[in-house]
Amino acid sequence: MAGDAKTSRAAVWPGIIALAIAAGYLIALLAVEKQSLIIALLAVGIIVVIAAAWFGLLDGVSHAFSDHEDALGGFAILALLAVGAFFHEDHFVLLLVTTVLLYSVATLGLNIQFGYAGVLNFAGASFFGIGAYTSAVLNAHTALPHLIVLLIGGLLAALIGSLLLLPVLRTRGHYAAVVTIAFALLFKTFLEVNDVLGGPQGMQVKGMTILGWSFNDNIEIGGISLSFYMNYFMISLLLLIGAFVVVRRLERSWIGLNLDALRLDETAASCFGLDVVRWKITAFLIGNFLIGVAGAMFGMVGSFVAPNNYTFADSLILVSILLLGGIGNPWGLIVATFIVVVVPEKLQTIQEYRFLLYALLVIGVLLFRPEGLLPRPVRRYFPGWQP
Amino acid sequence: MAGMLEIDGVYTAYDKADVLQGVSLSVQPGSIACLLGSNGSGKTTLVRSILGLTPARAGRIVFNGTDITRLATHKVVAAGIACIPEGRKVFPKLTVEENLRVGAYQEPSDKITQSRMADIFRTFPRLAERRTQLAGTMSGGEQAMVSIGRGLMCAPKLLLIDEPSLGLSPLLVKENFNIIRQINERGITVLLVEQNVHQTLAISHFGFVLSKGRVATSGTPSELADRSEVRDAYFG
Amino acid sequence: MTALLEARGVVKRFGGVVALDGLDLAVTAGEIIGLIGPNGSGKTTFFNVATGIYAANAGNVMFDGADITRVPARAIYRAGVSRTFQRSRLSLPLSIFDNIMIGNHKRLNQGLWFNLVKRGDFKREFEASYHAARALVEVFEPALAGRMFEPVAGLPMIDRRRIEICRALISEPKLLLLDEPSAGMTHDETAELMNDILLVRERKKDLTIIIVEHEMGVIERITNRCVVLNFGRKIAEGPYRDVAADAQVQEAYLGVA
Amino acid sequence: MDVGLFAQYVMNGLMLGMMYALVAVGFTLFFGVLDIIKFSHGDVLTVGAFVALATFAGLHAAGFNSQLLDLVIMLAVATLAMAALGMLIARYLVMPLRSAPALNTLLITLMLGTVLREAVRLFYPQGANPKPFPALLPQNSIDLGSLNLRLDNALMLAAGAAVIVGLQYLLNRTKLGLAIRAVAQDEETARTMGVNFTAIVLVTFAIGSGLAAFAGVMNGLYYNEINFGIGLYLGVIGFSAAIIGGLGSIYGAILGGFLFAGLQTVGTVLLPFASAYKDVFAFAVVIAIMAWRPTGLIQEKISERV
Amino acid sequence: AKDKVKVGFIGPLTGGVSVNGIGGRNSADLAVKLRNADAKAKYEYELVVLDDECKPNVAVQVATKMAADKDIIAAATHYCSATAIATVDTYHKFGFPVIIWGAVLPDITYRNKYAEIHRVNGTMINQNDANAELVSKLGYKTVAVIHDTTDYGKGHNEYFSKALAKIGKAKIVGTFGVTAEQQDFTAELTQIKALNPEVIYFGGLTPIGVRIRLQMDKLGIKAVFDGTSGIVSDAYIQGLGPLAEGSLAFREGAPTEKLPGGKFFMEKYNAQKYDNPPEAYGAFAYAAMDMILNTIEKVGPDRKKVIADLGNVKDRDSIVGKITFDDHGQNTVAVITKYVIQDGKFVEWDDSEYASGKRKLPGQK
Ligand SMILES: Nc1ncnc2c1ncn2[C@@H]1O[C@H](COP(=O)(O)OP(=O)(O)OP(=O)(O)O)[C@@H](O)[C@H]1O
Ligand SMILES: Nc1ncnc2c1ncn2[C@@H]1O[C@H](COP(=O)(O)OP(=O)(O)OP(=O)(O)O)[C@@H](O)[C@H]1O
Ligand SMILES: [Mg+2]
Ligand SMILES: [Mg+2]
Repeated sequence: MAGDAKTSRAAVWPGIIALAIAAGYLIALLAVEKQSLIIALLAVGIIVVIAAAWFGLLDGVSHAFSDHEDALGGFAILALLAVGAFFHEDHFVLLLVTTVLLYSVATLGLNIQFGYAGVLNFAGASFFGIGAYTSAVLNAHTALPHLIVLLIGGLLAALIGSLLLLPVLRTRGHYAAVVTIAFALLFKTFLEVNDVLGGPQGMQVKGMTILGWSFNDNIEIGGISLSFYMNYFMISLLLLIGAFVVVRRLERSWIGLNLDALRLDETAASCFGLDVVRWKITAFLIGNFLIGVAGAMFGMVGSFVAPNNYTFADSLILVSILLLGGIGNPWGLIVATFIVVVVPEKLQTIQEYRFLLYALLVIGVLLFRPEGLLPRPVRRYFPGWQP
Repeated sequence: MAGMLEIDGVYTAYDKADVLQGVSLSVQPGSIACLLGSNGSGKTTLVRSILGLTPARAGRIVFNGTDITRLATHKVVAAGIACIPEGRKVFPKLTVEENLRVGAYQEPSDKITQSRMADIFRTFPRLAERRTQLAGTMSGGEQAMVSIGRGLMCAPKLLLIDEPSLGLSPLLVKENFNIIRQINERGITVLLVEQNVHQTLAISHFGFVLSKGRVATSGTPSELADRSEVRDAYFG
Repeated sequence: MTALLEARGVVKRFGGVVALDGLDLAVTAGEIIGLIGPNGSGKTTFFNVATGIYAANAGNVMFDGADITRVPARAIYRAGVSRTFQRSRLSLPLSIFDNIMIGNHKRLNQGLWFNLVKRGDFKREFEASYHAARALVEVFEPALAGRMFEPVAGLPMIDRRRIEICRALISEPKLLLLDEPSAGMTHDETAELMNDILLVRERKKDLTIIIVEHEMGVIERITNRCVVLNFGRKIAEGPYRDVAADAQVQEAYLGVA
Repeated sequence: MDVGLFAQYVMNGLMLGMMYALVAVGFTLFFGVLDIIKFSHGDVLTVGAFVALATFAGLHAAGFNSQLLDLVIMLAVATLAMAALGMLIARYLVMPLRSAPALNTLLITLMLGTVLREAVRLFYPQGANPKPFPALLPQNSIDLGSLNLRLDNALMLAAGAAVIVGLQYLLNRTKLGLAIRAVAQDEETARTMGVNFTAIVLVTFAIGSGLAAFAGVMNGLYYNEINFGIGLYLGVIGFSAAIIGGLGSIYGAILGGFLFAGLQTVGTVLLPFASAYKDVFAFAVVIAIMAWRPTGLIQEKISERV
Repeated sequence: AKDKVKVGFIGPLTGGVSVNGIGGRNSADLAVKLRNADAKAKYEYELVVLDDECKPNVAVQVATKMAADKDIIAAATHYCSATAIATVDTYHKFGFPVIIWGAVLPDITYRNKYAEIHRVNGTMINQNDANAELVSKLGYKTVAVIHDTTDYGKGHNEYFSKALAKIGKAKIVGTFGVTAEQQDFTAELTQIKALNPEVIYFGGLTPIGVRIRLQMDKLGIKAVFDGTSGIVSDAYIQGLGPLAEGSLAFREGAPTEKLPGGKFFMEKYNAQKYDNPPEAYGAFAYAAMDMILNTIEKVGPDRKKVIADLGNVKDRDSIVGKITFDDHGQNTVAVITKYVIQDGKFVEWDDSEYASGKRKLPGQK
């Protein structure tokens, strides 16, 4: 069956149905507050996914996604908009979803570094923090347009990240991990002991305004009032779409191939003309740039930055999103971000036990799907392209 | 007469499709049996199934009267089967000497281990010169020597050898077949997988030709050499 | 005629091991040279020095008129040297097409703008590359041509070797270094592979090949000339028949008949 | 600087270094056997220390009162319990993930660490509070000017050194050690040589986790206090130490451990009025070392060739 | 049936300082339970509890969640200063009245003038004034400071140093910043030993307080251990055993057990069999919640009215003493309790045998 699917394009509808179910499920999960219902919903979700995998239904979905990615991407955006519309008044849910969107942007950055180039970055939260602190400082002390601030946040993250270039380029595997771990620990301690950037107390971040449109005001359109977080939701969605397109195109280009080649076999790659250093640098910088942009945006959304937000533990969360989703697969990564951000939040009702439960849940997922939720498929340069 | 190794209707698959589709063969004690077949015909897979690395999905593998079909690999080895694996598979970060020691893992006596190692160093002087070199840094042929030596370290009843002369110089290939004959003369039964058909048939007592996961034909070396399909495939 | 590749007094040591011990070797454009010698005599090491993976401790290597002794591997590739590895080094999770394209690096546009933004142009380049790769694969194994987007992890060894050769050929190098390409193949398969290689060379006359092989039939059939190494030194040189008759070669390598 | 004071710094550094080295050695062991990073190592240490404490409380309640016997029983129970836990981890979390990307083991053990840590916090009586740990070693000490030399410290240093030497011997001089290293490099081939893969993995995890328990008890005896967070910090430092030392080498782990302790001590002494920067300093040095020696101070021998 | 009204609680329920969060949560829970058990109450209350993990970004999230939920009328929030300071704007933006129950950083109430923000406990300024005064009065001349590098520790260092300098009798001979995860303090303490101070002031929380006190002993340092509200916790005594003897500590408000309501609180708390003690700020959490409930009973479940009413709190009785909010919503508790640990208990300094001269702190004249 799988063999036939290669000669003819897979049907698109399994993908659409999956997206519709996912959106409905997400809305339900975000809407319910009752402890018992939440647990039941989570259980149902897990069972449905396992059952679908068991009966091979997920294959249809993944084929649909690999053959009709552009169309389904559009549907995914619609699904997210539907979630946004459903919760248009609900500040908190919008904040939560916005958080997911921005974390996804950041993990897309990590994905370029680790998923493609194989450069392990355990300081994701630090670069995220650099972006956030950038918007805190620039919004407070300059009149720079806030879109430019986002850009500077990304550039600064890339720039500070380039301090690590020498050790990152020279080391590999676990050794490289230590470089970024050390940086993550250093970064947080530095912010804390140094008072220039607010010390441990952190700093307030002014909300975003674009052309006089203040993002921190609620919106009234023809009698419907929207949460002010709707502003952030929309712009974050745009950022995510942008980042997704960049990452996708990167993967499906010679550059993506270069990154894979050097990750898998540096020696062979350099025997075929690949400039390993150049591409590692490119991946590391682009990755950090994306993380920084996401961080700068998140600074404005969260309205507050403090060293404690950007600890090593937070970096680990970013990495775990990547692994949980399936290394190298941007779709998996967005799904995983939803799980990692939303589930602990929905488990608030079980209060002090929720980390325990959450950790157990992740262990369960990994045992069930050791390769992550959606393992990366073989590269197709143009989805659905037939010779 | 029951063979030392009896393989009966073995089916083996990796993920989905069966690679072995009902292989049956029998190896007589004290003989050298060879297994021929084109690339991908399933020779290595059969060796893996005997060792329990890729257990057979169906069928039976009996060694000296015990059913070893579902036995864990280390128990198969304990029963007296050793292997020189395809592609050498030396431990790259162990020295030559350590590689040989791992080969004698199930041999409790240190003295015996030592004397076997001395034997091997006599056979492959190059290894004696390089006993502390990390195996991963050796040349392809040198690694083959390590691998062969390692397989001999445990003095098995049955030795499975999967393409040992791959990458060896013509001189060493000859040497290698001599070694196999010597091993056999010491009473060790050998199941040999080889592409080097002339020399293989020259030392074997019996041969099987595998094709698409089945035994296509079998017989004594002279019978095989006469069969047209074998001649076409191997002698060009 | 000037040499395409020329090694002069090349020395390569690993700790106490002298893998190449003052090797002199010259290859003329268009030749097929057999590089033979006992195991551990330095054949692979010579390939590694010539392709820039290892730096020679002494001596130098010239290629196409330029000194490439201290030149990084990727520049040597760009100058037109391509190779296969003794132990197959494909990127297993990647597709056949991707693996071949790794070898095509110098002919693909690596610009960020081109790759990310000009997708139309990219698509044209992609399609052209696809057809080139497919044509090459068809020479070696037509059955593989329909499976260009399957991961190589699922292929048998023989097909992996073929793809590795395609990867080395796709960039149309001037010099091709083959390190035991037929290892593990049956007589038939070996013959077929050699025919395919010769066929490719037929289409591109000036392709120079150095081949390392322990299968003397192959050497005899396809090489113009042989170089025999022992302990990192050249001990004989000439057409296979002459070399094979050399007493030193027989003793060290072939075994006395 | 006053000699006594200097000696005191050296003494502190040695003790701290020993703690780090003990943890780092554990990482090296796991890396050595399965080529994996077991991030829960630090938290197993915590659990080990708490098991020891519970054992002590039990013995106390049962009216036991011999310090030496207390210590021995406590160590034995903690070590065995953690060895068993280690085997469970190996069997149910690590082995099933063998064919998955290596980092997934890291993630699953990271999550397990969270589970262990949270379990201690939530289920040990008053587990969130720091717990006093009994001082069971002789408390004799001599004051030499600014240097305060304590017998218990000396004993602990000796015990730690003995354990590390023992482990080194095990790995490099015994058949078990050989099997462990073989399994790490090529599981399948090791099996074809007759190595019982499962057993080796379980034994290694038992040893490694027992070692963590030992380190936990040492930590308790030295500081006379344990809390549910000790493993987290020690885990990160131990991991870093194992790596800057050079993975796969016990000596590297020891070197890394002492180096880390040295850096932190030096940081505190040299930056007296900015001592908060000492971690910034220590980690900056780590980054610099990695740039200088990308495969650790004791470099792994290159074993891969083209 | 009575109308249902939701009220909220936020504190750190996971992570390093979760004891305090859980103690506070239990205390707030107790206030709600007692009220619901009261037949005279007009409403039935439901307590919504959220975990800020002591992390600012999480705090902003949960604060948004709570403040955006219009059914929740008011809340007792935050133990960690970092989370409190991060969320004040959120509460202000949503017009959500909160009473801080544990965070002590002055800026939380004083940086802005937000009508929504109140605090029943005092700021760290008050306790450090009292601390510096006691140290000076006891005749100590040299003090070494260790503080953790969180806002809590750094703030304490700042206000204590200022207070001590103002009195001008004792001087600080060295200041050491340590991180909250640190386990080993011997390097710092060896330096301190060389400086030979009479007092070691510690600005930080119980976990590292215990470690530092223990390691002082290991190194044979005999100085007085002078802590802050951060170590006023049973855990500190449990963690140290006899070594806790003679440690000083300070906390805002009158000692719980001395107030008429305090005894009542402890009795009721123990009756609930929570598996955690209320800890130092449990009483404040109770007081904050109780004040919220009183206000709702009085003005009804309406955020605006609650804010208005909380704007005029003067001399209101509570289990932590009389509460008066100044124009920043800060309780102007004048009283600071000075503690010394005596025989395994926090004893008010003035009642202790140390004050009476029966026992002596190291170096006490
Ligand atoms: N690990 C594996 N996973 C999936 N398929 C495999 C695996 N190993 C081998 N195969 C497939 O099984 C078939 C038989 O392979 P096998 O290695 O047994 O052949 P062989 O006869 O030993 O060939 P050769 O002469 O090349 O060694 C091949 O088609 C191969 O692609
Ligand atoms: N990286 C290395 N480290 C140490 N020794 C090496 C290294 N590479 C090669 N050698 C040694 O150098 C010598 C030459 O090796 P080389 O691989 O060139 O041999 P070869 O002629 O290709 O042999 P084969 O026919 O067996 O492949 C061998 O003795 C080998 O052990
Ligand atoms: Mg085979
Ligand atoms: Mg070679």
